[in-house]
Amino acid sequence: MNWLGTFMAVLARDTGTARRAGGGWAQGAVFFLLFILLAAFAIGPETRAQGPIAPALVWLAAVLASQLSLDHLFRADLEDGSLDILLASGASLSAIAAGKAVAHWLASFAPVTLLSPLAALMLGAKPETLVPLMVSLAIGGPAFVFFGAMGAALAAGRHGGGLLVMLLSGPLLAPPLIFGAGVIRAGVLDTPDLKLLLASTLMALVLSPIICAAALRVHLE
Amino acid sequence: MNWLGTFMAVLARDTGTARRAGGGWAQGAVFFLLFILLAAFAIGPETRAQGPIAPALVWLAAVLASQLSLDHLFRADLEDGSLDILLASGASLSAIAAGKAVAHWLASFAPVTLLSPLAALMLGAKPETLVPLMVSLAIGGPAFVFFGAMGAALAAGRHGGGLLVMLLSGPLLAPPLIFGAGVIRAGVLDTPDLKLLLASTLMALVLSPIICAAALRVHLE
Amino acid sequence: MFSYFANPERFQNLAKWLVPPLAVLGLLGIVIGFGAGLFLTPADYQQGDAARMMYVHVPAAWLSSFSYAFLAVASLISFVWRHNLADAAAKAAAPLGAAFTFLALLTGALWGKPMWGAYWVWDARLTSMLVMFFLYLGYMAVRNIVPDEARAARLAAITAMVGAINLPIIKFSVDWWSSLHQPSSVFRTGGSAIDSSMLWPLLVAALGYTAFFGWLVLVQVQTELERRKIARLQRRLTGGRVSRPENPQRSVSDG
Amino acid sequence: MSAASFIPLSLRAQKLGCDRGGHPVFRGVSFSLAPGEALILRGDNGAGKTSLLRVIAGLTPHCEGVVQTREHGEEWSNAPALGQIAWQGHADAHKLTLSVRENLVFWARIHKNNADLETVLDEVGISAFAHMQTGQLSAGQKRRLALARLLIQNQPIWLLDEPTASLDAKAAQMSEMLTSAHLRAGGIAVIATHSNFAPPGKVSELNLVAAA
Amino acid sequence: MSAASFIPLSLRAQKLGCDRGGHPVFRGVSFSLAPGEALILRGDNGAGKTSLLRVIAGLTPHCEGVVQTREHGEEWSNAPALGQIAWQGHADAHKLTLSVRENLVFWARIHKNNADLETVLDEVGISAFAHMQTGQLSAGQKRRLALARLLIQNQPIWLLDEPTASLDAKAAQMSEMLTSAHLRAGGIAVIATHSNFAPPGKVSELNLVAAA
Ligand code: HEM
Ligand SMILES: Nc1ncnc2c1ncn2[C@@H]1O[C@H](COP(=O)(O)OP(=O)(O)OP(=O)(O)O)[C@@H](O)[C@H]1O
Ligand SMILES: Nc1ncnc2c1ncn2[C@@H]1O[C@H](COP(=O)(O)OP(=O)(O)OP(=O)(O)O)[C@@H](O)[C@H]1O
Ligand SMILES: [Mg+2]
Ligand SMILES: [Mg+2]
Repeated sequence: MNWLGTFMAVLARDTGTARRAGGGWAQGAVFFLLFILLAAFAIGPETRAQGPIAPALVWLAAVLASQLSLDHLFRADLEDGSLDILLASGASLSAIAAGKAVAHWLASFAPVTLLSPLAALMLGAKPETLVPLMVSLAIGGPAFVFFGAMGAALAAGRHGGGLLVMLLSGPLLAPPLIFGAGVIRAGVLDTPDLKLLLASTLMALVLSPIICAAALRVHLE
Repeated sequence: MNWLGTFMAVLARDTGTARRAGGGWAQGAVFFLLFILLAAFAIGPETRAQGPIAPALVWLAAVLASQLSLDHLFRADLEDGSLDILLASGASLSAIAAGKAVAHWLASFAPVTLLSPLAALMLGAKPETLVPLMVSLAIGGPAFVFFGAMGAALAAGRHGGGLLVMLLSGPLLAPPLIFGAGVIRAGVLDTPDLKLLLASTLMALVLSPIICAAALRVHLE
Repeated sequence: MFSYFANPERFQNLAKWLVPPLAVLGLLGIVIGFGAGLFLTPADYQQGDAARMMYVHVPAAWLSSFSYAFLAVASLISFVWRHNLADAAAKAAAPLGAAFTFLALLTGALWGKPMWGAYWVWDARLTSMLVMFFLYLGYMAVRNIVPDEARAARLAAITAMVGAINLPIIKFSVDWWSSLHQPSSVFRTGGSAIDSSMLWPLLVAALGYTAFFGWLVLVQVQTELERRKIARLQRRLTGGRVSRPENPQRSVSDG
Repeated sequence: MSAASFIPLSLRAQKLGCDRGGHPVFRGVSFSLAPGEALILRGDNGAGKTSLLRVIAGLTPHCEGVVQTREHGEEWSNAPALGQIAWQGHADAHKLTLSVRENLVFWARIHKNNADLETVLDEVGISAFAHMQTGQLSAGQKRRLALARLLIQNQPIWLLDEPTASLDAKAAQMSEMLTSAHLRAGGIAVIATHSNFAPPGKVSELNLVAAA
Repeated sequence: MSAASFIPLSLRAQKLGCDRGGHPVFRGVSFSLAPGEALILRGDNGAGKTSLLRVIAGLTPHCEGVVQTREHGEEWSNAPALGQIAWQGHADAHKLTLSVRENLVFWARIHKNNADLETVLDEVGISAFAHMQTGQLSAGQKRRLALARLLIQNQPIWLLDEPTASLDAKAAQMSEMLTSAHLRAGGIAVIATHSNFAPPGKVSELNLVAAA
């Protein structure tokens, strides 16, 4: 039973279920595009013309898309007994958590990152803002998913639910969000904000699996 | 077995589970506030000052909050066998669907409607825009929940999932969204858009339970 | 009326007769309509040669709505009367409709750049057209994602019927909201407002598109019916799971 | 439990056939049950017991034959018996976050049954857990709650899928006794089981045979 | 099935006690199992069988006593036996949208077992359904798939909670035989059951009685 093997097996399985569950893999992307569509309507042409808001909206949409149905990340495995079996057989909980988070990132955030320039253009962004937008999404994305996963794990029990996820991950999401928004507002890659964003992501990647494992173990008891 | 009795029983039960499941009742409101908070960050002070965008963003946040975890509306009842029992015992499926949708509205949209003026002020909206905003949310809200429920019912099977919900309810949500945005942009209550918004809501209230019932019956087959 | 064609035999016979003329009509109509539009008609006095986009765009836009109406009606029939043929027709119409919609969106966007200075504006007609494109995608997604064919058909039919709400919105959107897009000028109360030299190629092209649509739908329904027949026969021959040909007919005995 | 207050029904099936996922599951199933009679379905895993119960309940469409019910002295009617059926499937259908009592209250409201719920809970032996969260019950306690729901539903036709699963010997016997009481009150029951469930009364058996 | 390749273990519990939800469930449970021995847990609904299994697996903390394991010739070690346990609970733990085969592949990857899955599926009698969606299986077929997982997991300690639930007579016997083979290969099994599950071999029984 090694860490990497468990990680890969969980990643493969969760990618499979996401694909099966009626295209869960596209869910993030569709929400994202819907958001952009609705935003375009709701805001109206006059305001939209004011360029700077476009990348900010795209950034916001992407972050929200990454949190979509994140509260169910661990629920199914907990309720159908899979986690019991995995744990009893000695599989590493942090490998499981990491595998699930990466699968979620692949399903919800990777497509969004790719679609972001298109979305920004649809909202009337200036071409030169596209690169900072995409780079900050690519770098910051994992932070949102992994911090979000921590909230999901803490709230996964029968009594958890969306409220907890939001309350718990809200504060965690704020720093990367601020840094990312900073990058976008600056409109260039060479800002301290980008480094801080990268630091947030690294921190999330390291911390999240450990915290998730601890939280899940409590739920199982 | 009458329609109203079934409706009331389902409404009461679903309100109960929403309250129990870790504050599902507050989920919509928390998402909504989080959205506003993130929006304030992501958009930054310069752009925010430009008044007209505030009510539009609030409107967008409310609509998105109403769709949150809507894809799970019928899933649990379908999977745990409750729907089998209800159907076999002759309960009206449309009463069940209506009860569930109203419970969801109570949990996700009613608090948002109440919070909307606060949120708009936070984003720097002008005071005179608050009344049209709240009225259009109060009138349009049920349309979003009930149209969204139709998508949820169609996608409730084991193979449905978020993608389908979005693809199916996105097109339906567009008209009330346009009308509502129209009311807000006009900034007054006396617009044709408000009447059209009301018409959308009435249509949703009538159509949705019927369509949901038809879709759920197909899933049970 | 459709109960008369409910019989697959009768349908197959009819289809055999209809397919060749529809094919010819469709191809000819499109060629003549486009040709006349591109070479015979004068350039628009306001829009110049860009206006020639019209001969592709307008019929595609019309046909996308027409296909949706067809899809919705076929879905209604297949849902209420559990009608095999109508379901096959709906299944065939969806990708065609999606293609027409895409064509209208694409040509419209290309046309928009010279006319309005932008490929895309968020205006009611354009958006409802985009929404219709999503509806087609949703319909096809339901059919693909749900593995059980009968169930997929019924769910997809509901989707199509619900989406029909969108049709009047497209039609009237330009009147309801002030829009950059042209209001209806061909089909409107009080007669056509387009010069006849531009109108006739347009109508010929539209006729061609329609025949083309009918041709492809018929052909696909034919093959779909064949496929279902073969699947039925296969099941009857093997008497159960194809993967377990050794299964005899499941039997039941009173204990 | 309030005394049974339903109108007794007869139930019959003729040459019933059913496909699932495009493959035939069973063919030519016929039976007939008068008020007070029960039918036990037996058969290997995958023989089609659950499918047959679903067809009788009208939950799954059948492809051949008919299911009919009739009130005493009336004609056989082809409609599925929806509205006269109490269904107990493989799944318990409890909301795990609600209390035991709240789960039962829901069904009592659906069926407009104002019986005393404490009595019913006592009858199935879980009154001590009435205020506990349903998710905290043991497997057998959950199954007992499902049994309590059957009593609350108070319908003439019982369709039970492995009613004794997870039940201890005492509870299994209790479920036989409750079924038997239901039959005496003029009810009908169709029961799929792998154990030797045998409620006292007029009981026949049907063996579904899966080929394979 | 690939031949068992685990290191045989002994398992013992001394004066074990467990609370759930603040109430005592059982007290003073002791047993000792050498390689090749099985223990059958019996008791009424709510007696604490599932809780005891969870305590042994280390899934639920206990409040009194110790659970210990030991390899041949080594000392008893107090750590929970995590990593040497194959668990089969009340729930099947299948992903219903994946195919039968895909579900099994997952567990084979987790356990780095490259046994031939077709053989395993055949052994439990569901090879004909390998490509079907797991959600479409009958209840007993799902339970058979859980049995296949046990074989794939290939661990020295089996903890089974009502292994024969939903199984037909043939499959129930098969699960006895598989357990017996596991014992012969030097494995250990603790089995909670309400039926007369009796794998040939060295089998003892423990009757749990709900505390207080
Ligand atoms: C992506 C952008 C566009 C979309 C989605 C679109 C959509 C449509 C639709 C749905 C119709 C059918 C209307 C009906 O049957 O009532 C139509 C017709 C038409 N469109 Fe567009 N359009 C687009 C861009 C344009 C542009 C840029 C022009 C030229 C300035 C244009 C000119 C026309 C004309 C002349 C008609 C015929 C109207 C009539 O006679 O009924 N469209 N378009
Ligand atoms: N998570 C929990 N929280 C609180 N109490 C619990 C919890 N799980 C079980 N219990 C209680 O502990 C007792 C023992 O439950 P357990 O599931 O171990 O019984 P069991 O012997 O397996 O019963 P069954 O035969 O019905 O499966 C029961 O009274 C149950 O209500
Ligand atoms: N939704 C479905 N789609 C496709 N096939 C199905 C579906 N449900 C059941 N089947 C198949 O139909 C057959 C009969 O299943 P059914 O559940 O009726 O069996 P059963 O007699 O209840 O078995 P068990 O004793 O295991 O509960 C099985 O082979 C099963 O795989
Ligand atoms: Mg069954
Ligand atoms: Mg138990």
